[in-house]
Amino acid sequence: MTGLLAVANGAAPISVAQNVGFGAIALLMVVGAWRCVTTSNVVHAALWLVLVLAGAAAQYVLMAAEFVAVTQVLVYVGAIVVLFLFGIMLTRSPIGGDAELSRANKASAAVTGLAMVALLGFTLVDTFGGDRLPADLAPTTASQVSDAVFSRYLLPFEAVSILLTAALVGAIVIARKE
Amino acid sequence: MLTYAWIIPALPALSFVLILAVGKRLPKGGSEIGLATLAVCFVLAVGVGVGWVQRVNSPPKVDEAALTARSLAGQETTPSGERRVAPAGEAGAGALPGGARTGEGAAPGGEGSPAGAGAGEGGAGQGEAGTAEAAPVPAVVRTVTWFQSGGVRFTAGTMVDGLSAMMLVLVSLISLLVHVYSTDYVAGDRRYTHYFAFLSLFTASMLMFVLTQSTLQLIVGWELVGLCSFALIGHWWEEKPNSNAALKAFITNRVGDIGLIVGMIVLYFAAGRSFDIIRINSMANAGQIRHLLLLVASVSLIAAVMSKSGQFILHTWLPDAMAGPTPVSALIHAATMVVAGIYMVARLYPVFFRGLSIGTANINLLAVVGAVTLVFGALLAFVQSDIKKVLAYSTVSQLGYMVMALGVGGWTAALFHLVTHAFFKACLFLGAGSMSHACHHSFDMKKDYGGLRRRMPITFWTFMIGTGALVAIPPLSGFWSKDEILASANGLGGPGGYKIMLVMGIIGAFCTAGYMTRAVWYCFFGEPRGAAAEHPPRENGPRITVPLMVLAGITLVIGFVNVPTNGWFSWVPDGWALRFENYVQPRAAYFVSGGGFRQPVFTPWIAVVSTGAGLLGVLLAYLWFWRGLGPHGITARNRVARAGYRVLESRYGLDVLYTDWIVGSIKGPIARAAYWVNQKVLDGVVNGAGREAVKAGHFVYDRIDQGVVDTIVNGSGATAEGSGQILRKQQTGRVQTYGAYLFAGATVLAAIFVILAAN
Amino acid sequence: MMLAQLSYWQQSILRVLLVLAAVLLPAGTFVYVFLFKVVSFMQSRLGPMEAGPYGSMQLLAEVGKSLQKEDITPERADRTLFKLAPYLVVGTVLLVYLAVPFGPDAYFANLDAGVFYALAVSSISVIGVLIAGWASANKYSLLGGLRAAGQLIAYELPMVLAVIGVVIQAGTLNLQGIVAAQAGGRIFGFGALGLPYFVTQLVGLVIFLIAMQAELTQTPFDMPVAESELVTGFITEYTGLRFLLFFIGEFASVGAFSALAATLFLGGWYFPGLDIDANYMNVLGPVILFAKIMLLAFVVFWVRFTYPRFREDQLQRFAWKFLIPLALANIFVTMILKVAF
Amino acid sequence: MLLNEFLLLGAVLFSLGVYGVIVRRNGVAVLMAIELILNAVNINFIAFSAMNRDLGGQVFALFVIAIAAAEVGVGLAIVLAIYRNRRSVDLEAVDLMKG
Repeated sequence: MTGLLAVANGAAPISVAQNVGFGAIALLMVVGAWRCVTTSNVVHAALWLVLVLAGAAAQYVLMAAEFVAVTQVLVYVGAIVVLFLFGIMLTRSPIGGDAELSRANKASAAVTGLAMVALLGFTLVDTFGGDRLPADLAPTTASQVSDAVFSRYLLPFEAVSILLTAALVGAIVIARKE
Repeated sequence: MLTYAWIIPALPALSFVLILAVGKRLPKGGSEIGLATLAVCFVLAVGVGVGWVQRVNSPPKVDEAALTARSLAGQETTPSGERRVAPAGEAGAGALPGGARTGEGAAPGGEGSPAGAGAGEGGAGQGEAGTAEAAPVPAVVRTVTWFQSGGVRFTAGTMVDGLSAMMLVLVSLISLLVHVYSTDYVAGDRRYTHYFAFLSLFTASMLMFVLTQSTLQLIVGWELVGLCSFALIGHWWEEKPNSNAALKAFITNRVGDIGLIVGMIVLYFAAGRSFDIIRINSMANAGQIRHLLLLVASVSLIAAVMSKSGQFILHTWLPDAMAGPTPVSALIHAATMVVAGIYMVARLYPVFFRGLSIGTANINLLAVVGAVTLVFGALLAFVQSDIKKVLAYSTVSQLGYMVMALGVGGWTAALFHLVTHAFFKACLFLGAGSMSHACHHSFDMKKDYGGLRRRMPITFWTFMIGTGALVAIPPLSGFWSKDEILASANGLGGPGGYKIMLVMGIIGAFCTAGYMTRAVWYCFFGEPRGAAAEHPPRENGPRITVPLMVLAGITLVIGFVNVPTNGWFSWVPDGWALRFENYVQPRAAYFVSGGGFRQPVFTPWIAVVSTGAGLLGVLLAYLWFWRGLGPHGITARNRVARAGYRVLESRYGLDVLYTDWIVGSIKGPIARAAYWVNQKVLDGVVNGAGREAVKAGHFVYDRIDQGVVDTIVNGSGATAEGSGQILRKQQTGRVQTYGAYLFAGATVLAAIFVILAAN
Repeated sequence: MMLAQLSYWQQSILRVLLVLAAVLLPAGTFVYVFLFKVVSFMQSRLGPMEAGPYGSMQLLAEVGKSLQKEDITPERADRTLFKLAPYLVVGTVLLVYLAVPFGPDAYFANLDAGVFYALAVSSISVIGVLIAGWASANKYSLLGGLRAAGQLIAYELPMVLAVIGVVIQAGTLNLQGIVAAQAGGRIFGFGALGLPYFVTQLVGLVIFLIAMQAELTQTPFDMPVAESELVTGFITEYTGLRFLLFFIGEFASVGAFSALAATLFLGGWYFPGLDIDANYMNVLGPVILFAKIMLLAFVVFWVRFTYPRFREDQLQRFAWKFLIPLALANIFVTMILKVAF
Repeated sequence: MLLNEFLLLGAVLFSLGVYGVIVRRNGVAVLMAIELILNAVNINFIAFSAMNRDLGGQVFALFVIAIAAAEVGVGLAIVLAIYRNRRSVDLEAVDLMKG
């Protein structure tokens, strides 16, 4: 993590560190996502998910989207995963894991997933083959993001706020005992 | 003062918050905050009114060079290029965004139009009715940028001209009186504080609505008013009918709101992406917007007027809205909120005037809607036994008059009637409330009233004054305004005039007189019945009677603000005549000028005929009720009469149409039809495919030689059944399975597209 | 600055060591000064006196004792997670310290969204607590973990909202920027004192301190570890080194949150009258900040030793029905004043 | 840094999420898989935002995060409601709409 922050501060040669960082994090993320959807223990799945989410935040830092990275940590890791853990514990998940967490017939899902990876991979390589990210990305400041949100994207912002209110009310109504 | 008009709506809004926050802890439950605020509001509103009068008397010199320079600095270029319109809100848009700005905008008199600025001789006394064109008096506009999104600047602000100043005074005065009245009327109520909070919010939204400078803010005010109306109608929501009535009002208004929003969006684009009312009006007036767009916009907006101002077929919520406390009925459903529709038409009058070709065509939607409403509403008032419902239908009918007046081009007449009606109808409603307050909270005048004349003299006399004004007996206020409406129907609108509307108006006057006399009979004359007989009612305290007397007093004199000048009135000095028209009607490019727009002219024979019709109505009702003459009991004997009575009693069956036919048809047959389709068609395809094929197989098996085609037949039948079974199994009911199909299908489709694109 | 001449890996090691020092130093000091001594004086006793002068070495003795203890894992526990949880809790504290500035150049990372980052990272510790409770395979632990998580979530909101007032006033999310804004502020035109935000954001400070108390699960918000009901909640099954880690985590977070509060409300490493850009502030700054941390931590422990515990429902109600509305009102007022002046 | 590194990472995460959505029987686990999908999308948003030097991608990533929070809140409420009625969060058993 410190290395990443140093990178974000511009203290280290950018490209090598970035590529190494990307590779390591990406590997962690893929493993985490893989374990998240295959492990037989749902609490473990949630923790693998944390790994993926934190990795995503790190990737955002690599792409100079610092504010989004911090939001990702605050909302996903701090709130959503905790909600998941809450949900898991309130629905009495056993400690040893649950052999029936996944359905027996995984073939169709695997085929779908593989087909999707193959298709997306082919298309992406075909389309964006050698495109490079700009090397001189300056970290996005919070003020830039807020200026964008409150001017150009104000209407979507309002829509999201209404959606959040609706979701809040809806969640309370559904979860409430009659 | 005029630039600080925003304080007037801001105060009650603040009072709403304050009452909600601390009202319950105060000794008077928050009503003192509301009262004090409204008193201040009223004083400020009068200040605005006086300020406006001064402005009209000595119009500010419009520095045309400066105006032009300012509009050049802005991004404005008018499409036609021939004539520059410099609407106040847009002028100098290059100024600091977010900063408050005061503009003395409004285009100068309109160089191109026949009634140019040159016609004005300055000064106040514009004597000649029908040709009142004076020096332009621009509205005082103040805008701030509300927010900005995607390059569109949404402004909020105030626009003070004669119309809004008049409405400010009207709303704040009636609201003040209603506040005073309510402290007694709803004393001891469970939600006393809540009630006053919403009265404040209602007043705030109405004041904001009338001060609006942009159509966006107008929509906001409109909806806020509707919301408060919903809350106040359902004030006693514990009883089912009340909450139903509130819902009905809200939902009926939603129907019209669609029209409002559609209309405003059309206008927004028609005026070159602007919410600015002055800009929209100026462009409409100058003919810079295509007629078709104006027609679409005005027809859509008429839907909104129909719902908000209770026009025929969407009026059904208004009588039901009487479920709220009576002061609310007086404030909202007689004096202020229901006139929102009228106000909106008046504010955007050039749009309607040009869009509906008022003044050149002999008939238009607005006039028809108004005329139909005024007659049908009046007829309905005959069969009500609930005094408030009589008044409610009377309101519907009078609103019909106003809409009709606007439809025939009588802008001043409509607004004048709005003012007089607000006062006398508020007086009548509060009088009805006073009676009910004394008679065990009953509103059934047939069952529980009677003989109240001696028991409640103040209520009686104020009610009589209100009735007189409503019946349009000279010289009470209703006479002047109703007569002006009829004169407009006669004189305006091209060669033929609106003769049908004139006839309808006179019929309406006759009916009005009839049902009001009937109501007066049931309330004040005859023997006490029901509650009035059991507990002899007594006159209410001063907090109820004083507002009544104030309103009655105003009703007596308010008619004289627009005394005509011609005919019998030529002796009236110029400084006294047509004050209303002089001060209220905007005189700037954002109001209609030319194109057939004229002022109504006092016509003696119409005054005589309409008054005669009214008196005839009074006389007939008098003979019927007091003298017992006429075919009493005809509804029991005559089938035609009974059928007519039934139709009226069921309110033309509109409620039945709405609840049973429209809702019922959706609930019943359509749902059933959908179910049938689901059962027979969809399931049939899946299951039936197999089953029918099996049947076919059996058919063939039985009739045709088994030995030869046996295997083929059986095979095909089994295949069909099998495929049916397979299809059936696909419908597992598990969302994930569907998700799997979705993703797999999407992948396959995407793959196909990729392959196609690659080739 | 000296750091700049070192190579990257040297810098990294130095940073790690400094963070460890920044975490452990206050934590140890708190335990000794407050938990051992101040509480003793409040209760009219001496506290540890044997180990070292005034018992100053007692802490080391305690650490040594804990390290010697048997490392027990409950039989039915989820072993991996059970072992992981304490590290997760301590780790987040280290991450919070990364964002706190100690001087004009003495910082680990000068993040643009520093406050936001610190709050985001501090919220991760909830996961550690939940896991600890769940993985112990113990009813009391699980209940303690759930309570802790519910409480941390409930009080995270008022804390974030209280900070927003400061952010609005300073106009930046950067902690250095907030320190500078306080150093350069004026009270009614009088600039000699700067404008530490506890003057204008007193409500915010109070909310922050209350929420902090709850986030740290210190009394009166210690329902998750209420020994009369839950033994010691999610720490029940932990022994030896892992218990020690939770212990360090608890006191280190007191330091971390106090550091945040000191930076946000008390002017951070700056003290009125000093030159904000001077090089000596890199040395003096940490000392000043440390003094302020001690002051705030004293308040935390003072309250801890003084008040009785809330009931669980009272605790939730207090957060949702009182603190959050109050914090929103504070934001609203700050907003208006910011626009007005 | 190649743009494709990020996009391919997103593609892999997305597909794993899809796999999880299809294969999981536990309601909470399905929601987690959905989070994977959303994160994959977010990575794409940020990558294109960096590529085109346009803040829109970051802003919409923020919106996605906010909406994900709402989605999890409602989703978990539904799962809890199912659990309360059936004492199980097995989605295989939730097939009232079976044909």
